[in-house]
Amino acid sequence: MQRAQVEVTGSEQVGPYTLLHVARGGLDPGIPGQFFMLEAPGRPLPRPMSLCLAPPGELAFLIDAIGSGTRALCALQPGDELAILGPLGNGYRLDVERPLLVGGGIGVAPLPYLSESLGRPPAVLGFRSEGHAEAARLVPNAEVVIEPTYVTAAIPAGHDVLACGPEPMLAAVALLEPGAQLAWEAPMACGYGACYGCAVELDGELKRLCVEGPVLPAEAIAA
Amino acid sequence: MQRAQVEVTGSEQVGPYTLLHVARGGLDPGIPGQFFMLEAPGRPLPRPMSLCLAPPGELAFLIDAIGSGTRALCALQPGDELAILGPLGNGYRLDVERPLLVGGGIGVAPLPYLSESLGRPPAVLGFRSEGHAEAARLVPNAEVVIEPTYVTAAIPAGHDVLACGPEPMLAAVALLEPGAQLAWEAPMACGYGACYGCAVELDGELKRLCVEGPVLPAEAIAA
Amino acid sequence: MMILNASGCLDALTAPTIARSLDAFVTKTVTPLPREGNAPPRIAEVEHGMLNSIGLANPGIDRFLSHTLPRLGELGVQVWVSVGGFATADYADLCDRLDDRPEVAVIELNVSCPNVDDVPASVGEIVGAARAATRKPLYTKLSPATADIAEVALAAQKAGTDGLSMVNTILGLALDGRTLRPCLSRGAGGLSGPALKPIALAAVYACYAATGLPIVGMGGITSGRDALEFVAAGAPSVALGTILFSDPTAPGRIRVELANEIGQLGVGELDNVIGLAHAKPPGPSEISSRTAAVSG
Amino acid sequence: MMILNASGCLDALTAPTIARSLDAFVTKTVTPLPREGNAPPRIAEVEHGMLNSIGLANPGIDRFLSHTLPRLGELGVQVWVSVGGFATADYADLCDRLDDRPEVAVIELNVSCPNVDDVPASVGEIVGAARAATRKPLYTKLSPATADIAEVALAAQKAGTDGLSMVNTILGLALDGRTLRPCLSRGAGGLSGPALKPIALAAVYACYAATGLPIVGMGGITSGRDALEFVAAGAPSVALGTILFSDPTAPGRIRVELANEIGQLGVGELDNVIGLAHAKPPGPSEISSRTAAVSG
Ligand SMILES: Cc1cc2nc3c(=O)[nH]c(=O)nc-3n(C[C@H](O)[C@H](O)[C@H](O)COP(=O)(O)OP(=O)(O)OC[C@H]3O[C@@H](n4cnc5c(N)ncnc54)[C@H](O)[C@@H]3O)c2cc1C
Ligand SMILES: Cc1cc2nc3c(=O)[nH]c(=O)nc-3n(C[C@H](O)[C@H](O)[C@H](O)COP(=O)(O)OP(=O)(O)OC[C@H]3O[C@@H](n4cnc5c(N)ncnc54)[C@H](O)[C@@H]3O)c2cc1C
Ligand SMILES: Cc1cc2nc3c(=O)[nH]c(=O)nc-3n(C[C@H](O)[C@H](O)[C@H](O)COP(=O)(O)O)c2cc1C
Ligand SMILES: Cc1cc2nc3c(=O)[nH]c(=O)nc-3n(C[C@H](O)[C@H](O)[C@H](O)COP(=O)(O)O)c2cc1C
Ligand code: FES
Ligand code: FES
Repeated sequence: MQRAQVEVTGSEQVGPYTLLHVARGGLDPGIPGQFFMLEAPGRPLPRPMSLCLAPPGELAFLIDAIGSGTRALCALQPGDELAILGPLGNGYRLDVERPLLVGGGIGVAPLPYLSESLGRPPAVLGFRSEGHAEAARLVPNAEVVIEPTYVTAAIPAGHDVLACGPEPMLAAVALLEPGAQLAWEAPMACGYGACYGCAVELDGELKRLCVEGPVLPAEAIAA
Repeated sequence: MQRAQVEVTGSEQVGPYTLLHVARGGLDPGIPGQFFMLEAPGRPLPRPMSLCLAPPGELAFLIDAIGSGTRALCALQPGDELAILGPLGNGYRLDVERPLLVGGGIGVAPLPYLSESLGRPPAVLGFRSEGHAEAARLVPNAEVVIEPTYVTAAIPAGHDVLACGPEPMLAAVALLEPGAQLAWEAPMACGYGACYGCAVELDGELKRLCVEGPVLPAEAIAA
Repeated sequence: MMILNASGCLDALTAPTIARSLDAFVTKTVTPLPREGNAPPRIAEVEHGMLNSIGLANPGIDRFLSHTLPRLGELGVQVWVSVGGFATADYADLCDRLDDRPEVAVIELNVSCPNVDDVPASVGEIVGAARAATRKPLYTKLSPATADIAEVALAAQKAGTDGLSMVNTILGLALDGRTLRPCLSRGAGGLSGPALKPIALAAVYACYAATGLPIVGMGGITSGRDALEFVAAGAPSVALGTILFSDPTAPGRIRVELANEIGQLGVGELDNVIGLAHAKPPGPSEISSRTAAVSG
Repeated sequence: MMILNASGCLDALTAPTIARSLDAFVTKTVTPLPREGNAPPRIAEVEHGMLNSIGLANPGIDRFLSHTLPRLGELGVQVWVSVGGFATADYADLCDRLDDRPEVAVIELNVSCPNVDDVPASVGEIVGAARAATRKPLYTKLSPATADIAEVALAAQKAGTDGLSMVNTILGLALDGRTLRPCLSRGAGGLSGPALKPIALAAVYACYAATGLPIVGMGGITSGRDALEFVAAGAPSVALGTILFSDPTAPGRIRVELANEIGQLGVGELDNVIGLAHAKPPGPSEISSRTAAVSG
């Protein structure tokens, strides 16, 4: 984990989402599924974002503008500066034999970098609308389903599932694939174990998601 | 007194000061010596500023960037918007026979508009340096003195003095010219009599400068 | 739902148009004797609000009754009179003298004055004495600087207050950039404005739950959204303080913004929002701690 | 002058490098029994700070002594242990068990716990009991939610505290944008960050004047300028809380910024700034209210 003041190098619209490129600033991109804390201009606390892509000399984050902090991040322009901290938490285990990436909505964010790392395995992505599904272009070899169809209807048997998405989706994937690796979310103030704000119930105890996760084996969180 | 959301139409450097032009927005420029409350971007409270010039369709303020609020005002760019409230307080009485304008430092701010209203009478302006004295170009028929010379040394006898400047200057002018009209300052939160923050001792009592002043007869405030 | 000014944040006689844009005008706190207030400087800005140490500058009850109140009565807006004292008897006397004045709709007891002990016992005592002295509706104005504000509110309720006004300012300090000496001549002063909002909201929430009394909520309200949150926390009415200094048109603006917020919520009329923050969430899934924690 | 973390705002074992950038590490409050803490969500951002209702999640004193403290002792940074309880006897027991542990430099008494009465009497009682139980230096951590914090500080001093840590958080509420229900599962939570700064500064100022005790100042410090103001108000040391969440490099940054601020002031060394806000202004002209009022 390191902190750097970096420059925004680009900001591009991907469907309803924003792909924010920043200079790498000497930071290690880390393992897919790890995340960074991004300073949200004008807000007291930073925001956790999965690394989406790691082009040479850059880091890129796919951001859904759902509130004050993400809106401020999506409004950044090339040349603006922000502080980022990372990589943080535990990413996906990459020692899997037949990987299948599963993503829902903004949960596709960590999959492009994960896909590169695993040699572009097949992926199943679920979206709320065709517009949201534009984000699928960032993930190679992806099959797209649109609501009311759910990703769980499109997961072929016999794969090692690596998933990220909204909680109901993760819960459904966990039931279907007890061996899956799932990336969870919780409100986070610090991202590095300092605040105890990101507590989730793991193995029957409240633990810090930023320290134990965000990627966890499906059996750790009882849905 | 009215409030309007107006656009910045220009911002120009005058020595160390900034001359900020804004659209008039239907506001009455008022009487010279009256002031406006200008929203200071990012600050909780607005800042009082004397009207400096009233070009057609515009209002202009001469601002000395001495703190957070004035710095924010001086950083405004054409096209930016801000809320302004005014005109406020009591200006100079203009029914004087032999007017002489006396200003010190940023205290020259109300004099250009006052000079226009009185038919460009003579003026004596004091400044800390040649750089600051650049502001004298806004006041017609002005004699300039630079520290260590003080304006009081340059005030000819037999005039109706209308002055604005730092408190020690006003105190000295009051001693010399007991009939002078002086424009005072105090910290102001509202500018229209609501907060009781701008208290000054007048005739032995604490009164609101924004209601009773800011222009007062020299004898009202005992130096 | 009413929008009022916060006591001490508007002079209806110098700004009658603004006063008339309110549903009721609240006077600056009136004390038994005239007070000049503290020496200047007595206001200072801080990053997210302001400090004041005005010191209850007011003409005193005699002159207030003879000169100010008749003129306020002619404005055509409901008048609430805020009173403050330094002993329980002061409040009784002040209420007694206001009791037969038709101009007065409500008496607000400012029990958060300097030199008045702010413990539940004495708030109960003050409200009790005021209650005995007048039949006018009484609102008690509470300070947030207390370990358990609900306890103070309950004491006021037991003693007969009809409603609560909350919150008053909380002590804060600002130092001058150059000298590092306090900006205010008194040293510390009362903090108001946006920094106070979460504190005020928590106070309203706690006192609504504890007493069910009508509340005038205030503290850092600058928008219709803020007002909506106070209503949801339990305040059917709100008062505007510091925002009036930067935007005297705030009463009208906030009324429109609030109506828009309520329209967007889709809950029907404003009455349905009062206390909404206390409602039990709809389904069982939302109260499972797991679901609440891992929200995405 | 020391820069510490605020209790509960850093875990030295997961972030040892950051802990070593401090002059001393303060533990999260340790209680007699293990505590899981409150149900999530237990943090929320507000406009000018954050709320938390962590609920003193900690392993309890037994496991702290057997597992945590030995590892903290190996970090190479001074260790302050924050303790909290629900009765006076809890504090005595906790101090007694820490008394012979060489790893512990200072014990901080968190007397601003939920369910612990925050009135002067009981703070004096707690400090007295702790004092009898240990010879370690004791710092008492005060809440700003009290009508007269100097009185509480004096009670702590009389009972034998060696210093004061201030301030703890003050209760605040945030409502969810869509549901208008509290963001935190517990409803209200402790407000920290910039909104707290003027309140904390006033508390330090009042307690320094009343007691002269060494103070660790905290509440919304984000810069060397903020730290300087706490020193001037009377705190020779400062603690960083919420700022560590957004900037874990803050201890080093603020140390540099503070040195620059002091250089610019031209007052020589930092010791000359301690309590500077209390100094009488230099000349008689500055105490005339007129001159102070009409400053330009
Ligand atoms: C490890 C981790 C990785 C993440 N990666 C990404 C990513 O790559 N791209 C991305 O866009 N987002 C990601 N998120 C989620 C993102 O951090 C949140 O959406 C963001 O913090 C919300 O901030 P805000 O200020 O916009 O919203 P706020 O103003 O904080 O909240 C706005 C509204 O959204 C709700 N909300 C808050 N947090 C969440 C959440 N996590 N999920 C759903 N609703 C929420 C709030 O209750 C509120 O109603 C990640 C979260 C975690 C924990
Ligand atoms: C009626 C009236 C008319 C005015 N007209 C003008 C004008 O036309 N042009 C102009 O530039 N200024 C004018 N001023 C002064 C101006 O309002 C202040 O300089 C401004 O409010 C300071 O805000 P700030 O945020 O920049 O400084 P702050 O951050 O508030 O203060 C910065 C520093 O300046 C000091 N300070 C604060 N107010 C004053 C003051 N009034 N004089 C000297 N030092 C002060 C503070 O103590 C502090 O140390 C006027 C003031 C009044 C009352
Ligand atoms: C300048 C000023 C003067 C005040 N005077 C009084 C007063 O006389 N009586 C009173 O009960 N409250 C007084 N208050 C407190 C306000 O009524 C209100 O409780 C507080 O400012 C919080 O609201 P706000 O954040 O919207 O300003 C005053 C506040 C300010 C800022
Ligand atoms: C997430 C969080 C947890 C905290 N836990 C504790 C605690 O266990 N014990 C304690 O005395 N104070 C605790 N505090 C209060 C801080 O120590 C500090 O007093 C307060 O946050 C003010 O400082 P700040 O504004 O710099 O954060 C906590 C604060 C936060 C934000
Ligand atoms: S986000 Fe702070 S401990 Fe996990
Ligand atoms: S500035 Fe508010 S009363 Fe004068």
